[in-house]
Amino acid sequence: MTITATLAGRGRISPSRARLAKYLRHATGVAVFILAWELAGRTGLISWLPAASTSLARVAQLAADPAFLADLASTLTAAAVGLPLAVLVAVPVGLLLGTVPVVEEMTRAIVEFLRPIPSVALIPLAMFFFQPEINAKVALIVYAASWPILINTLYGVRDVDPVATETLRSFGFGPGAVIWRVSLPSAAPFIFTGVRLAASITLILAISVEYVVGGAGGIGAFLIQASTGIGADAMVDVIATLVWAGLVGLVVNTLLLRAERRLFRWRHA
Amino acid sequence: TSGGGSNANGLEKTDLLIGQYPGADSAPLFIAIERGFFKEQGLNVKTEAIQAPQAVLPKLSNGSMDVVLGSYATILTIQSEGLEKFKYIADSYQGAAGAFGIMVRRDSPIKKVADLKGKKIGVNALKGLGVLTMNPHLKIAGLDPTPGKDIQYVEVPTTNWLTALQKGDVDAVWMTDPYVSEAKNKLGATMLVDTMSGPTESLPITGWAATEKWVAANPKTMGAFQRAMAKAQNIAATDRSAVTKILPTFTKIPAATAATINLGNYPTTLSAQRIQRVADLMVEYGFIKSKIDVAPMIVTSQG
Amino acid sequence: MLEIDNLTHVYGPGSPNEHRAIDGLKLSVAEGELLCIVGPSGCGKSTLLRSIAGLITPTGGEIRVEGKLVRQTPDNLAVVFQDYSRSLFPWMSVADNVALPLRRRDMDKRARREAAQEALESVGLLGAAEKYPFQLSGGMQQRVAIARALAYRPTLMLMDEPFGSVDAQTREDLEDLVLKVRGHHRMTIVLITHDIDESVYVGDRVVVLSKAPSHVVGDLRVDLPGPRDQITTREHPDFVRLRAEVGRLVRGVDVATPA
Amino acid sequence: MLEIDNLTHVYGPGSPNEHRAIDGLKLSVAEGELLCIVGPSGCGKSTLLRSIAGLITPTGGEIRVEGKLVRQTPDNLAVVFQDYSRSLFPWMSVADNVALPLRRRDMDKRARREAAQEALESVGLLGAAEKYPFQLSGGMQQRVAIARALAYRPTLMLMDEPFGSVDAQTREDLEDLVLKVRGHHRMTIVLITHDIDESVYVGDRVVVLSKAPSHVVGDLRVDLPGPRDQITTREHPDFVRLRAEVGRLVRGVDVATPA
Amino acid sequence: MIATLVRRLWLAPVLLACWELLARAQASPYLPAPTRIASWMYERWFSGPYVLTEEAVDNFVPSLVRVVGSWSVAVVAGVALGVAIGRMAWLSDYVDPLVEFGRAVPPPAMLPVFLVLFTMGTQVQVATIVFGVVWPILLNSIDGARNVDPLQLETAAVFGVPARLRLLRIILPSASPKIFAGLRLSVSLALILMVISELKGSTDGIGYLLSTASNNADMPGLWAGVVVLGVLGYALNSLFLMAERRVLTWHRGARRTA
Ligand SMILES: Nc1ncnc2c1ncn2[C@@H]1O[C@H](COP(=O)(O)OP(=O)(O)OP(=O)(O)O)[C@@H](O)[C@H]1O
Ligand SMILES: Nc1ncnc2c1ncn2[C@@H]1O[C@H](COP(=O)(O)OP(=O)(O)OP(=O)(O)O)[C@@H](O)[C@H]1O
Ligand SMILES: [Mg+2]
Ligand SMILES: [Mg+2]
Repeated sequence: MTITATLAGRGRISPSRARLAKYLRHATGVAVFILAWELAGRTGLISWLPAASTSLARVAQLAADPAFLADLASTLTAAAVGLPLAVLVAVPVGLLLGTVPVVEEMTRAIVEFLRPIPSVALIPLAMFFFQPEINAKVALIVYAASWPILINTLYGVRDVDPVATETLRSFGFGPGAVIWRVSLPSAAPFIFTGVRLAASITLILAISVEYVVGGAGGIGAFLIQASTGIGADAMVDVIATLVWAGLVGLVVNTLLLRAERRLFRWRHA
Repeated sequence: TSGGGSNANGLEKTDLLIGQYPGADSAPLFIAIERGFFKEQGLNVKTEAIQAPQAVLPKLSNGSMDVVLGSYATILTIQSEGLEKFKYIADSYQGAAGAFGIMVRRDSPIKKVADLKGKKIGVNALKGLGVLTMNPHLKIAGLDPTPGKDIQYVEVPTTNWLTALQKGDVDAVWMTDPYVSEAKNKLGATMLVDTMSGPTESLPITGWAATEKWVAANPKTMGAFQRAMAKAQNIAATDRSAVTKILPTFTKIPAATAATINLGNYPTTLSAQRIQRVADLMVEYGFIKSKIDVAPMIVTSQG
Repeated sequence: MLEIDNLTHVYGPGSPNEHRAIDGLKLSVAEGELLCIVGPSGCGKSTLLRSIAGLITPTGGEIRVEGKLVRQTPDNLAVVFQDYSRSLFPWMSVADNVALPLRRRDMDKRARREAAQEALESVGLLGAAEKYPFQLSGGMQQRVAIARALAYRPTLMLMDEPFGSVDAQTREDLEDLVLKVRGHHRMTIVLITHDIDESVYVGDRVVVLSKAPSHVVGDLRVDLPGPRDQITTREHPDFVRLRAEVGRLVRGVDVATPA
Repeated sequence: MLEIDNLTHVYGPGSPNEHRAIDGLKLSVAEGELLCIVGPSGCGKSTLLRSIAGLITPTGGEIRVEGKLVRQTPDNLAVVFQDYSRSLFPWMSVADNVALPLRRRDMDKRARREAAQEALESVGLLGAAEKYPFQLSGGMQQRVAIARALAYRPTLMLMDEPFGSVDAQTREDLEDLVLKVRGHHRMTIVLITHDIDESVYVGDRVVVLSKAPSHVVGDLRVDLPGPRDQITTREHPDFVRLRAEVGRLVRGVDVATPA
Repeated sequence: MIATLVRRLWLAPVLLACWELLARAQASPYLPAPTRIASWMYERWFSGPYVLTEEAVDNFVPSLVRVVGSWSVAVVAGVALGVAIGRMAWLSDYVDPLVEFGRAVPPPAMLPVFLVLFTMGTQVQVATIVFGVVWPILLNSIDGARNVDPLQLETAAVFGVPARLRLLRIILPSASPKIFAGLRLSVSLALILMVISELKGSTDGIGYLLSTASNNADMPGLWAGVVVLGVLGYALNSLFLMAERRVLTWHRGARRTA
């Protein structure tokens, strides 16, 4: 039923109107959330929760605060360096593990041992072995952001249609070509989901490292500062910073989705 | 950090990275920066906000950070675990009445310290100054302060001190000012006991530390740092308004609140004897396993 | 060119679902020959084809292509899969699908492109070169798969019911196309079909397989005079006789082996 | 039962890839009729079928099933898709694949199971009930798809080249099975085929479509005496005449409409 | 059997040996040798009357309860929401920005907010874990549900398969390989968030032990906690893979590489 409805929808409504309707729905969703938040804050339903209006006003203020913007830039730099590195590390490894089950089996124990180790616990180690600090930050980001890409690549590769693989093999292509020309493109959309997961993890990790270690700026260091405030004031600052983190994630994700739609046009069959 | 640059005083290095916790403890540091005391000594100081010295320990060890502000309790813990060898190069902050204490709600059934039996107390760190200064008071009231016995300590972020107290998530919170005043004014909370009184009166809180290696390698730089800090410390000790004015510039404490804040004291000399009190308390309450002699850790001004 | 000796394949050996698909199959195909294979549904034809292509390792027996034991896919081999729609790459345009295997040949980009165009034209799909597979009808997809194999110019071509989804007219055209290409480039072709007429019309030889576990129950040489022609050949008395014979063999198999 | 009026479908309207698949097609099918559709590859047969099933919304014209305009899938309709292997659910056993749609009927678990078994038996796949689709050959998968549609007992059954992947013998059996089921349960059946013989043998009527954009170019009533029989019917002079006529129409189309 | 075990576990001793050598060579307090960590662990946690000491039982058990309970909540919520969003374009339009927003908010920094919204203790811990863990499940479920083969859905539509069955028998199984990838990610993530949730406002748990060790500048203690986490993660993941193997047998078959 839903399927016929969407198919029909595609046929009749003009694309620009459909897009407008979509943005309207986006706006409605956000508005409802903000309204609920405002009510929860104003009515004192949840005490100490700063109302949406107060928090958002602070969010806007931060946009004009050069100190904050510098911190934001520093966090984004670390994240922007870390994400491509994580992709470069995790995708090949995932392809290898996905296509050669023996290797996967042999390394599973160590992979599964490493994955649940909180990066926060590794901060001292990274700080000691990687200098300057930005390197330690990036190393931790790569460590944490690699897992979702790795696992999604692994599962994506396993989901490749064997008939497609056999087709290429039958033309005499070697394993490398099969991976490059069939496994990778066929798993690409799913790998991309992993990358989108990783993108927010890079942000989260950059902030966490800064928050724990303090250090040379970044949103995390800004959070330390914010937490020296008192009561509701501190809360407003913390929430405003979190909202910024969320907004940045939203923007990054939108960009990634755009790229995804470009890359995988064939998927909208 | 490399030295370099013009170096009139023969300093080993002129660029310093200082770790500090943004609070009243580090007010003299910012006074020194603001008034150019470091510049006078040929030092170029950069600061970094940190949460606790443990987190930046690797940076101190590998030399990317020079000096850190740390609570005596923390530095002594690290010292006794053998992770790093520290020297104190300057004192910073010392307890005073009214600024540190256990806060309870207005309508709380807890009227005296003994009522805390079986209750949950919020603190900023499980092995921090709060617990260390509360323990003697609990002991006097006949309670066993060993964690898990008569008292449960719960780590609560400072941001949530007031909320946790008001919501009843914990029965009491150990606070420092300005939270103490804020809790009194906003929540009508009361101070059950001042933890900088009686057995813990005027206990040293925080001081400036550097690694033994650093001190050995940079004696002149250290001297310059000490001289600059001493000047600022003097101002803080004598001119309260200098402190309350500088506070809002590096913390989120509003100027109005800062003006009425209860402050600790800013000692102008490093005294092994005073700090030994902290070490002894730590041994007594199991913070560290064996007795530490503080005197060799003190490096007083040279050249 | 191709020798199959005592080939046996058992799916899931040892499991409760064990299935003996091929049992002691012997077959040899000469160079340049076009061999048609017919047999009941599920008898093991595709299994045989996959074994020749080195895509599955048979549980017993030997397959040799040009004298070499098949362990991996032999060189210069092309397959048109029965499951043609799944064997096309959905992320590539039709032209790219056809051109992809040509990367194994020493061809530059333009040459590949031209070869692909030519092959597409020969199956009547020139206009669809820039479309994606999902934009094509079933029969068109099947023709793309054929075009891909043809463009590759293999020495051994394996075709699994390659004309199953196209209309009668196109089917005849494609049959003639395969005959023409075979003549020009001296390919050896093994073609699986269910159409008995087709097997006789197209094949130099028709092999009939039994129900599973399958083995060869009939092996007929098709000696028809002159070049094949859709009208005259099909009217030729030899054609009618052979077709009846294959039909009998296929049916006979069914009667002889009870379900 | 089924009325199609002025049906038009354009893929990707307005885009540079715009493709007019069906153009002003008119057709009506009486209740209980078995209509065969033949037409060149890519002419729009599957598109027509999908439109009837309510899976695509045609860009123009109307389709009515039992008088009701088709917007969603009409009730009691079954489809055997051309891409049968993708239309089976790989995570269900063959029996479950067949039994799943029966949950719509007022049947308890046992009744569903029995109906599925019966349908599988009728297509000769009783032994494969507990296997998974990937363990079956192409022809077997196609028969599972047929069994699923048959077990469902629809009032309108749409079949898109349902016998394309099975051998000649099985094909004949399945043709007879469809005829039998139609007789017993008074289904209306629309069957797309490329086999002209089959269309005449099985159909009450044969409709020939033109190349894309397709419309009806021929509509023949098949009036063959007595119940159909694979041997006598195919020898009947009327059969031979009709088959020739359909053949002419299909070919004629090709000649009349230049590529 | 033995060969399988060797194949699965050979890397562990090799890496341990390398670690030991590296640790001895470095002699850095940040990287204690495995033997040192092991003896620490034995003393503190595994020398009790029934192997485990009181400290171990009192901290491991609550942690496990927390992680398993919260993970279950996250799975139910994530899969249900993910499938709904994946299948209903309009719903996805309403919530997409919120989901993408929420995903990028760092869970550790959310703690002060959770401490305001919920009661300290179990409530806050569950909220922290669920909030941190739900994203990979949600995103992968959306992805899986959105990309069900259209022909399979058309088949279901044609045969009038009722909505409930369509969900249970077609959409969920078809999306399950992707959903399971998300679940696998979430298992180890849940452990990480368990630790984070226990760092503040908690009086027991592995995270609490880690926090104490860090306060005490006790490096072997910190590493011991990390090792326990790794072992726990391996164990939970093995359980998970066992379950996955059951549910996805069809998938391995259908995606066999012959
Ligand atoms: N999704 C689509 N997008 C664009 N064009 C399409 C799409 N689906 C089909 N077409 C085009 O519509 C035409 C008719 O397709 P359809 O599948 O109906 O053909 P058909 O008659 O079933 O052919 P066949 O006998 O080969 O299966 C073809 O030319 C095809 O390229
Ligand atoms: N992966 C598999 N696992 C188990 N059994 C299989 C598998 N693949 C095929 N079979 C079985 O092997 C037998 C032969 O299959 P195959 O695909 O070779 O038949 P075929 O001759 O090509 O039939 P068709 O003409 O219907 O395509 C069938 O009975 C099938 O059920
Ligand atoms: Mg086959
Ligand atoms: Mg079609």
